[in-house]
Amino acid sequence: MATVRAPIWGTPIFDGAQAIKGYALNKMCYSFNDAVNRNEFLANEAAYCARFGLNPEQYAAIQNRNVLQLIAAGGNIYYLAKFAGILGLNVQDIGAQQTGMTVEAFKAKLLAAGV
Amino acid sequence: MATVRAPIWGTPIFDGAQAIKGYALNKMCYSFNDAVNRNEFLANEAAYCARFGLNPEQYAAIQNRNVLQLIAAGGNIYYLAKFAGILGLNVQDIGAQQTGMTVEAFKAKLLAAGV
Amino acid sequence: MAKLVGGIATSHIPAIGLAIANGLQQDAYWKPFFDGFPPVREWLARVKPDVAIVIYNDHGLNFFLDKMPTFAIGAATEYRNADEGWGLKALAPFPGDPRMSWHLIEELVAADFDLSTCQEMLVDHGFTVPMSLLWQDVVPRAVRVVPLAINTVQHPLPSPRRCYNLGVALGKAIESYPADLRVVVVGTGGLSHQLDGERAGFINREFDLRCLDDIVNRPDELLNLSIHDLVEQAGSQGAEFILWLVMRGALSCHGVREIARKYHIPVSNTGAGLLLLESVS
Amino acid sequence: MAKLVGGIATSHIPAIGLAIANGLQQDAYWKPFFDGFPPVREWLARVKPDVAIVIYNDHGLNFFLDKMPTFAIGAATEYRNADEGWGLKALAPFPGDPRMSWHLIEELVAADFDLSTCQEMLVDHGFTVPMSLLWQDVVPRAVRVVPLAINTVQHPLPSPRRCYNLGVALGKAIESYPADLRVVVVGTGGLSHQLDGERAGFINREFDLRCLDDIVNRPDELLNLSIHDLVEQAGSQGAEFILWLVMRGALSCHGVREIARKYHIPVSNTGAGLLLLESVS
Ligand SMILES: [Fe+3]
Ligand SMILES: [Fe+3]
Repeated sequence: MATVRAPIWGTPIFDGAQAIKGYALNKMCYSFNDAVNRNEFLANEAAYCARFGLNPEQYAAIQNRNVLQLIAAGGNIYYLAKFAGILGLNVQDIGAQQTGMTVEAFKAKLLAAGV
Repeated sequence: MATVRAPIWGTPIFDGAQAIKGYALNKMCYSFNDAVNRNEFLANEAAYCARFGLNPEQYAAIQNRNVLQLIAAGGNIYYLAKFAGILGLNVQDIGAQQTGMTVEAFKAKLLAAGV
Repeated sequence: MAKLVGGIATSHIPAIGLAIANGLQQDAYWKPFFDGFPPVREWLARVKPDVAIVIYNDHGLNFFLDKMPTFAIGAATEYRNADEGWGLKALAPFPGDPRMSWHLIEELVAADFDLSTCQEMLVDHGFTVPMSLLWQDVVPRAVRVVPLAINTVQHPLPSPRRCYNLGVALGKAIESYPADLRVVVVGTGGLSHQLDGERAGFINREFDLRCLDDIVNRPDELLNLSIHDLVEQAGSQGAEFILWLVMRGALSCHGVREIARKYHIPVSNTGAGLLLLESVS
Repeated sequence: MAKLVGGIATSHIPAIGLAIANGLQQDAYWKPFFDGFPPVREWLARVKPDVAIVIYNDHGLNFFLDKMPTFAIGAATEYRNADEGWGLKALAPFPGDPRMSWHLIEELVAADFDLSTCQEMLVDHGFTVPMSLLWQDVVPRAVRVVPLAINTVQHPLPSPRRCYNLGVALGKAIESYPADLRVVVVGTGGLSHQLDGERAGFINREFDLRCLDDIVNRPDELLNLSIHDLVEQAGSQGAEFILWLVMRGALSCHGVREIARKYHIPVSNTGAGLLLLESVS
């Protein structure tokens, strides 16, 4: 039988339980691979989210542009990265947001890991 | 190393070589899962085949409604069955066509297998 | 813990679905085939499985050659059929059991089966015809389902032994599920038939009867068959027998008691088989 | 027969692709990273592989959760990239080698690896960044490719041991190909990094250096790691190290000689690694 492991602090595991919870949100974010869809989203966020059947928690997290909330709502980081792209955020920006740091402080932390 | 086996008479194996040959044809036939696409095909066969990039052998086999030719051109029976559906042919009709029998004779052969 | 109560195998030809849709069960051509099912349905009514794991092959509806999985398992909340190119009518959706699906996926991947996981999935006649035969499309549906699709479209197909071993791991995975559920495994497809080529219409009664007997009493004897052997002996589409072997592998953790067996030629182009094995612990 | 001439592993972060697109290789931030590559490119110029088998992970471009394969192999005549949601520019298509793909598929399925086969497939930065680093997007392209995608998106992921064993079977399959070709295996991704959660930005220099050393000299030591261990030690995305293990498994049929090794922190959020191992027969 597959072993159940202790959670790792601050480290979401996108397993079946998350996948069940996040399907609609992830499907919407997957659609952002296509520029046409990104523009449709930007033109009318509410309608676009409704079309994919986002639940209220997911829709609020999208409105808040809040990565931790999006993950809690079942979002998978690889699909969420496409949403971050719409907002012009790279992985350091979203790292800073999730850790509650400024982007400069987050970058300094990364540099410090190398010395 | 995977064993190479002797061919079986009258029995196509849809392996990699066939898959390479038939991709465009099979992709077109897969599209026939959708009634909208079936109707588009019927409205203008030449344009529909061209859109999927069928080669001349594949296009001729479609025009001829000839299952053995379609298989020789790389067609896979599961996708071809959707094309047969457009023509109103069931598996006994296409069995008869491939064996050069009348449908009645083909059905009689199947009944005979049971006794 | 969940209990694997038994396994059923049945052919799944589209013509059966049409015969059901047109009410032809008592027609002379169809009666001998449909007459096999009442004992199986009586068993189901008595045992009342909560979940059916349905081993089938997709015939070009949900999977295309751009992403063709060897083994694909459903993890959706419900499954719908589609017209398949022939205008088949929409059936009531089949409720899934995503928690059970993910349990099975965790166990099977841990056992080195390289699954494709499908959180959305159209099911074709390979799945729906057995469901209609066994549960007669009564709504609300009596069982939740987990579809498990095995590649029979694009060679190389997984070997008979690999499929049996998948079944062995599946049986263990089912019985390690921490909920008090009765689970049945359904294998579909076969027996001998061939749709394509100059040998179309090939049926091999003798081989089918041997398979029906061996799969009950000595499944190991079938595991040295290659896909090529199966295609030669049972026809191109007779290779669907690998789906029966998954079912039989699942039951290998128990002894089996044969409750029903039926063989009839022809249903459309096919030697049609039916088998019900009950788990004996 | 084909000859497996060596294996390369490199990180594949999108920011590297942007740095290349913007000509930043000599920029102070980037120079230490890019300076690792000239010795590898010199080796490639000398050895001149005909085919590269590229082990990567799709980051949500070609595969969605409706059909998520554990192992997916390309069998297309060419592979194109796409904008991935970020407006990445289209690169010249990568020529495939469908005959080689089908040979590998036949061998790997016969060895009980349950592949998804992909006759059409978009490749993302996980594939293109290493190609740009190693062959610098010179057109016409110097190698044909066979992409092999490993699931790192949806847990459960395949275990480190399963991935290494896939590599072992891949190496044998390559060397049984009846054509006089030089083949290189490229593992991509890693080393430690984490994009998601409160621990985002986690990097583990010590663990990365151990992995870099063990994968060369004692890969067996890495095979008892679980995915959970990898995520804990190397971060969520550090689990991409399983792709390096496929590469290393492929080389297990030969001895290896280390030609180049480089480790640099940070590239974006990542501890970036580079390794070149030559086959010693
Ligand atoms: Fe079938
Ligand atoms: Fe990556």
